[in-house]
Amino acid sequence: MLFYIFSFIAIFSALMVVAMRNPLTSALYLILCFFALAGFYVMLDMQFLAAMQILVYAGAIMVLVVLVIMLLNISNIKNMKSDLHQKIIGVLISLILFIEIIFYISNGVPKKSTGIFTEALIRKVGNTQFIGEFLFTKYMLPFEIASILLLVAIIGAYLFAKKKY
Amino acid sequence: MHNAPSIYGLNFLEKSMLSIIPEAVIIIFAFLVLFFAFFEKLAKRKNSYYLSLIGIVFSILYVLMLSDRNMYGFYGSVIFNGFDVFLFIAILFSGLFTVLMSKDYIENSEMPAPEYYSLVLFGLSAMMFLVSSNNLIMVFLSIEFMSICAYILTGYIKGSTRSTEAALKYFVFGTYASAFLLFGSVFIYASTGHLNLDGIHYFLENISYVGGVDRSGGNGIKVYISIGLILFLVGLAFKMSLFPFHSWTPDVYDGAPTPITSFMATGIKIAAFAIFLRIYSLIYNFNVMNFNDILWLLAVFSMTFGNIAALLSSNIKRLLAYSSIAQAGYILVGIIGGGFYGYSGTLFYLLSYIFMTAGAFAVVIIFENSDLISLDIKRYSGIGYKYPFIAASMSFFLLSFAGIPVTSGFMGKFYVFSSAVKSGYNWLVVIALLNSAFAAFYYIKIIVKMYMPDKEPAGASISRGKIDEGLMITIIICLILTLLMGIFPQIFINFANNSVFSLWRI
Amino acid sequence: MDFKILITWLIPLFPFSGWLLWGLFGKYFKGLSGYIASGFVAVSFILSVILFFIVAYSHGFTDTLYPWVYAGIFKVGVSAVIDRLSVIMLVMVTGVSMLVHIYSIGYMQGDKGFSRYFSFLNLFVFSMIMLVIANNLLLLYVFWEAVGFCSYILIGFWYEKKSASDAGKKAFIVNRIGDFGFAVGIFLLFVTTKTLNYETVFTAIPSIPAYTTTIIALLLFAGAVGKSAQFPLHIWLPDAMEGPTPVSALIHAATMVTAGVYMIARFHVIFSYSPEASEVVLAVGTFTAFFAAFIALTQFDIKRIIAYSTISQLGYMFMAVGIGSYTAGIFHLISHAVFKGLLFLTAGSVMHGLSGELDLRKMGGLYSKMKTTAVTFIVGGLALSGIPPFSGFFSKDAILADIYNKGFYFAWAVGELTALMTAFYIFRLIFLAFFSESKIEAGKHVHESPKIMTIPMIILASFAVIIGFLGIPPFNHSIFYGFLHTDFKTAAVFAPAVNNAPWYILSLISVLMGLFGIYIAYILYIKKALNPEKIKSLFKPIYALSYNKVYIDEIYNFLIVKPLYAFFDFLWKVIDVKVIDGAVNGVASAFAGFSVKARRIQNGMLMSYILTLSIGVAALLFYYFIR
Amino acid sequence: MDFFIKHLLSILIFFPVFSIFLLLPVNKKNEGILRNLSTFLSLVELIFSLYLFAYFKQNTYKFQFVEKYNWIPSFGASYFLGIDGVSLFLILLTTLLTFVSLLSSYRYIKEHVKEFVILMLLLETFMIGTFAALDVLLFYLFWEFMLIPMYFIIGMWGTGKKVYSAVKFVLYTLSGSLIMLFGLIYIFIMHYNQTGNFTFNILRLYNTHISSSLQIILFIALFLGFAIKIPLFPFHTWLPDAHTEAPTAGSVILAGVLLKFGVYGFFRFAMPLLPEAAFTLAPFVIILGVIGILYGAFVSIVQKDLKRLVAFSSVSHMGFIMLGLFAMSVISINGAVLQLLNHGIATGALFLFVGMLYERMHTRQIKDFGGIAKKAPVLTALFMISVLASAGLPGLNGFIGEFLILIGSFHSYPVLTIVATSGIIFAAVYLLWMFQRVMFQDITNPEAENFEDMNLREIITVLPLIILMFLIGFYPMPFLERIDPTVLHFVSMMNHHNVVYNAVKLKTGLSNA
Amino acid sequence: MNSYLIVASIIFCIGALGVMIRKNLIVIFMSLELMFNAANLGFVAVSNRLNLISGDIFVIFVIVVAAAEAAIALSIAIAFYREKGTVDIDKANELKN
Repeated sequence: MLFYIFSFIAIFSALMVVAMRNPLTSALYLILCFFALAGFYVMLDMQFLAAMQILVYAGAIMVLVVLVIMLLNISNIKNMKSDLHQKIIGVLISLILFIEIIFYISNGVPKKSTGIFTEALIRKVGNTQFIGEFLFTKYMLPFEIASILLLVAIIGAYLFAKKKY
Repeated sequence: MHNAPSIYGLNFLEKSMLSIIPEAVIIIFAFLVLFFAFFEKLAKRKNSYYLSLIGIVFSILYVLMLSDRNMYGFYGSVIFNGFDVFLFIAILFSGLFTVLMSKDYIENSEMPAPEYYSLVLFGLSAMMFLVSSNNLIMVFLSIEFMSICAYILTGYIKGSTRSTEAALKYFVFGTYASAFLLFGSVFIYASTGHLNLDGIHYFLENISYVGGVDRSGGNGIKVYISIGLILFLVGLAFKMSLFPFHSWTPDVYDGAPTPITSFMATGIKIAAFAIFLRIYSLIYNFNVMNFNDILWLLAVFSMTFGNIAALLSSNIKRLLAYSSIAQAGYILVGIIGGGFYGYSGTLFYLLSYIFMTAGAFAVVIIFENSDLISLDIKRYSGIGYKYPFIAASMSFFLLSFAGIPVTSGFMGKFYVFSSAVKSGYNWLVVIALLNSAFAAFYYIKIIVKMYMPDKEPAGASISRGKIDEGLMITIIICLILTLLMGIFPQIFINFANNSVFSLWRI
Repeated sequence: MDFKILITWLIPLFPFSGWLLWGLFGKYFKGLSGYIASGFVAVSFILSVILFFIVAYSHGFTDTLYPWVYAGIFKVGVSAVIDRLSVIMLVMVTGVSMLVHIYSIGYMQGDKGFSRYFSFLNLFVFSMIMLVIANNLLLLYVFWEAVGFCSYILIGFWYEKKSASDAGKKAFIVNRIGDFGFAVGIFLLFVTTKTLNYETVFTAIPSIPAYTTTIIALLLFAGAVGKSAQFPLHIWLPDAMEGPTPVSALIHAATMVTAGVYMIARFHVIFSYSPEASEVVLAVGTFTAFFAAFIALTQFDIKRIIAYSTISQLGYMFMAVGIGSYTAGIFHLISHAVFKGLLFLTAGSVMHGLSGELDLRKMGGLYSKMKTTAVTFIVGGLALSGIPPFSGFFSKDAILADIYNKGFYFAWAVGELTALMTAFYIFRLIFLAFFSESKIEAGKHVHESPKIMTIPMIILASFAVIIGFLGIPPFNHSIFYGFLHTDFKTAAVFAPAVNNAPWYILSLISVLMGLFGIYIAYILYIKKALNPEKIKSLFKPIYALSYNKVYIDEIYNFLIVKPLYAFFDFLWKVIDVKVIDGAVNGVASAFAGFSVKARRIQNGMLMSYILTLSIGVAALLFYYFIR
Repeated sequence: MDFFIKHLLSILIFFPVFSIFLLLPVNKKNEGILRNLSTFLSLVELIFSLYLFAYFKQNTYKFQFVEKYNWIPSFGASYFLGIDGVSLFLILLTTLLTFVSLLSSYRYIKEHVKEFVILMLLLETFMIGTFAALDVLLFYLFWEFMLIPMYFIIGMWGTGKKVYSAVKFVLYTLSGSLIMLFGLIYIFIMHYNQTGNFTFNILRLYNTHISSSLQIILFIALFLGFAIKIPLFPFHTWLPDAHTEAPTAGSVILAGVLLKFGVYGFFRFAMPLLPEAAFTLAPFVIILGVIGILYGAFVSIVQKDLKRLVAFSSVSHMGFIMLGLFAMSVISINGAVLQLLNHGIATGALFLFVGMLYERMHTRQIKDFGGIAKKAPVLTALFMISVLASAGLPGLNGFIGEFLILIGSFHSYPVLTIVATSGIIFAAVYLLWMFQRVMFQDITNPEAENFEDMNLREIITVLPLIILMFLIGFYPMPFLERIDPTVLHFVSMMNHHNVVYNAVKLKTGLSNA
Repeated sequence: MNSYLIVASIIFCIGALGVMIRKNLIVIFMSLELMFNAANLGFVAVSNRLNLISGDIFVIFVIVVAAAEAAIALSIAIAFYREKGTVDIDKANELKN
């Protein structure tokens, strides 16, 4: 039941994100969508991820987005004439994609569960602890790389946003 | 599966560090270079340039030192073996050329040097991580890392709308593609339950050896894995700029600063092909599904489209971009040919491709200056007599692209094509040969311009007084290696063979 | 090296070296070259006379100088056959050439191409000698074409004149057409007998199927037709008169044109084993003899008249070899060489006297002004028209008699008629040129030719008188027959004598014919008993036909040359440029078109790029969707 | 000396490269030194190549002067050189013509002399290499790179639509040879699949067993490559353009040597590698050849441009050669090989003379000439000799070759041979007509009034060719006795294959009776 | 789990649609974020179903990358806006053919 509510919210808001003409509105819908996804995570016993989702996405990224929208104040719609037949093609293609993916999913069977991290175990130990352990043992290197990646991103942002050297 | 060969008396972390020394060196130097940005007077001078050169050279040395090692690091999230050795060398060479080319270019359009070089170095490290990554997380992460560096560098020229636009297009397109890659890896994960490449490999081995029907899933798994692999392929094909995922290539190559264009054309492409080769050899070529006919289509379309589009284009950078699409198609022929022979052919071709491309772009930089006209082929008319050496080497690189003998291009083409014939893809080879026949036209068109100007030479001249020695060095190295690989390919072939051996040895 | 072999190879060597000398260093010799060249030819004449007696009193022989072309089973050497036939030909060739050389010294005096002329003349003599003594078909073919080349270069000697160079080219090409057949004949011969040496070929001939022999013979005869200017390839000979007159005397009367007859006589085995082919030879000969004489009736250019008479006389020779009486043919060949050479030389001296005038209508009354020329000319004319005791009488008579006795009555009749016409046209020429009142335009100073020209004429004239007596006693008892027929023993007898009319009747008929022709000419042009113009108008169409050489040239031009040329032009302008080359360029432009379309995809719109990518993904997924 | 003889082929191949390095330091400005030095070096090369002739062992078909070193072991490619009677003379022709054309271009090439001589020497290297290589990959390497110097020579020093012609030349031949490359690779791989090891050694590849149907396909692939080079009708269209626009030296090399590669390729690769296909397709090839003979002759008759005329005449001559080669009789192939030389000599000479005329009159239109003979007797005489040699006049070289070809082919293809023989008539027509219009008649063009005769250099340039014309015409044995064993072996090899093939066909009931 | 994947793919396709049809750079960026999140959902669902943890780790990295991309994207947007005065990507049409 809960699943359906969340999925309805998620899909609806996602559609809205695409459909709304005003970027600000779509931003807000996106945040809503993120909340719905966070709900999913909680349902799947990943409270930590849910928190991350809220904090990073809804918190950091979307705020940034909204800020930029304000900054450039493009919220009042510039007349971006969007030609119709491109829209049609886009819708068509995404529909086709969707149908195909659905076809694959419905025909395919995922692997049988072999992992040890059963919900019980995760509940007992706590997902945060597992994630932490893995992040700092097995996925140490990606973690480091991610940090450098962020640094680079900062440099990039700084270089781009700067008016002139 | 963490049965890395034991390295004498080192603890785990040291072992792991050992396996990523080359990347680490590069990153350290990148930080050093970046460090200079904070001090005005250091930044002014050429330090960052030389420092990054030193870093690359060091890294190359380390790679050579470790060349006989074969080890896992960080719980198998990275591998280091002969395969990586070969590709590290290749990638580092492309980085070296990029740096060498950049000095002159940066001076012209006064851009802040340190950040630039550090970004190049970061990009290099990202590529190396990508090549040696053994884990879908690593793959995704390093692809993104690489791409972000590329985005920034592409849009690096301030106040040039072209550059910004290129960055924009590259960004949107790239992120869109990597979203597909991500979504694809979801399905791979769902079907195999592994993120480690070799884990996936073993899993697929099991199901494919029992006729695709195993205790878990059976054909259903095949369906899953196939969609996953297709979507994953999209993400990589974008980097390899294969038709129809190529469309960003001409614009981005055109808009980006030329050294970066060369960087993308060589380094990023090589890295993408390398990881594709690794994943392909590990995963795709199980009879989960026959991927060769998809690749067949991609290869044929890429080379045909690239060549045909290049025929009439008058902008040298776009022309080279189109030709790089075509070249990607040729390289793919080797992968399709498959087997030991085909893979080593592919690696050989990749190596030769670096040298010719870098050389050609170096020449482009020489004759480029701020105005757009400088990219028009017309501007090359008559330089054959003004700058005989440069023109001669340019023609040599172009002939190598065209696959005329005595150049490395011919040997590479011959290698991959014969591998394709070996595994029975005759039509593919015929198409490829016809392609390279009429592709010769636009390469020769440039030579015509250089040596046989229809009227008096249009007076193309080097915008600044003298030719930068970095460019000269690049051209000379590329020239020598292109010639060497064309005449005495055996050493390089052995090199490639070794790396393919260790690719098998996973 | 054996003496006779040495001689054999010295004979061609002298003219050959002469050619090299004048060809390379001609300009240092100036006038001298003429004398030395004549000396060279004289030497080889003497040598051939010696050889003649050697062979006459011993037997023939063959010798190989060096291996020439060895490829697989194809083995051919440069080798000579010296038998009675070839020595006779040698003596004739070298003798006439010697006289012509001497004559030419005077005739070509002061021409800027003097030494060039003699070098080519020497080359011709060399080639002719080699042709005569060649011992295999390849060598024969080589010099067969070489003499053709010499005639080409000598006809076009005054190359500034377009007509001259045209005539040379025409001669060469028409000869090539004949040689084409000749070559194919050689191929067939080689394929059937696996060899090209005379004796081996001849020994093989009787054992190969008759129709093959016939085909070979006909193909070889095609070469003869071209070389000896028989119908329908006769067209080049009249034009060949553009060349210097001594050349016409030597090449186009005495030696080269008779090569065809010589060839058939040499290959008598092949021809005699194929009666059909011989029939064809006879028919062509007969027709040509009549046809050429018919044209000669009305011409006004003296050299052309003599040229047509040459064609006609060659027709006689072919009639002879066509019925298998080879000795008669060769006999007429020899005597014809003498008197026809004489006629040409004298004609040349007439031209010389009139400073290049050739038109009968601008001559007349020359007898008083140039006696030697006139007398010698008349001797030649009598010989040609077969009046005893001149040589022409014996030789032609032998032929006609043989034809009659072998029962080819129609051919015989035509022959006799031709004899009449011959006598008429040659005496028409004589009367108009030498006797009737002078029509030479004023101010032209007519003079007798210098000694160096007249002496050869006189010598030839005397030969024209005496040489005929080799032909007595008549038929197969004559000296000449006795000497030569040993060479023709190998010939198969395919046309036996069906009746032997007594020789004096036949001779009488032909003599009467000759005299009658002379008489007609006399009443027409001396007595003016009846006006030529009247007759002309009486037989208007026939006259026109004869006067315009039966329009052969025009017909060829209209039927062959023009259509071919148009066809070639079509090939070039349409097939090559439009179709073949157009296809190539079409492909190129097609690719250019694709390129424009392909680059339209790269329209710079990010949206469309994204769309292409998504379409690509959808397509890839769909690809597996369907399988 | 011993070393010299042992490595003569390598020396011949790399001496021009060495001479290039000698030339590089010379300053562009002093062209005199460049010209003389390069000519001298090519003369030295020519003399070296004469050693080849001197030390060549007759009456054996075995390859001589063999050198074999590993090159690319992992492809089984080796640096494998060697010559037999056929390639011997082609190499001699190459060195001779290179010398001649360098000597001939003193006056024609006015600018970029340095580049020109360097390219010519480079070209020589690759031409000799192509003839000497017995390793398919090595052969292909030389074969295809050869295009590039030629392309530069046409494009940089040509006239008129030079760029168009050069590009057309390169693209056309390139596409042909790439198809050929596919065929070669395929055979290479097949040999690998049968024996399990890679080799490009042509002698080993001869033993590859290929099914007859496959042979046809592969033969067509190779055929395209070689036929375009020859060029066989209807692939000839690049030739007239290239010839017409190329500088004299370029035309000489192009006609004299480059066209030979196609025939040589058939002789060395296509036919022995794919004998059954060769036998099956021989009639078609011969028909194309015969069409080429007549077509070339016909089209040359109506040409207005001297060089174009000569170019089409070579189409006709190459037709003869193909006829001889594919008639597969010892005699005809002997003739064909000899005719390769003859065509090189005669046509080369013709191009030299056309070049001289062009240098003096600055036109190639036949109508602009006339009456040259009066002004230049020497030129006329030598020109006429070459014209007649090309027209196949007996006593000159052209005749021997053509006659052998025709008499050899007559046995197996009588009708076609007769048709081909008719070509000699038309050859006479177009050549003599051209000669008459150019040299004879009266002077129409005022420029011809001050037409100077050949100078000593020019005479020296053509003299070797003229001498060879007479030599081969009067005494071809030195050539034939070296060619004959090779050809004999070739034919027996082909026939052996064919016999085996027929036997197999009978056994397997494949005989298409 | 399939149901989760279906939802994920729906969201993914909607994101793709957004990228394909919208012209506003910011909105396009948001659609890209949607696609990433769809993937995230998939990962979480799968790792939950297979009782694995690595999927969740992947999600964390994806979030990190998304943040980095956000920084880049927005700065590019600003730069672009500064030059063109708009964020309409159809105005990015200098580079063509």
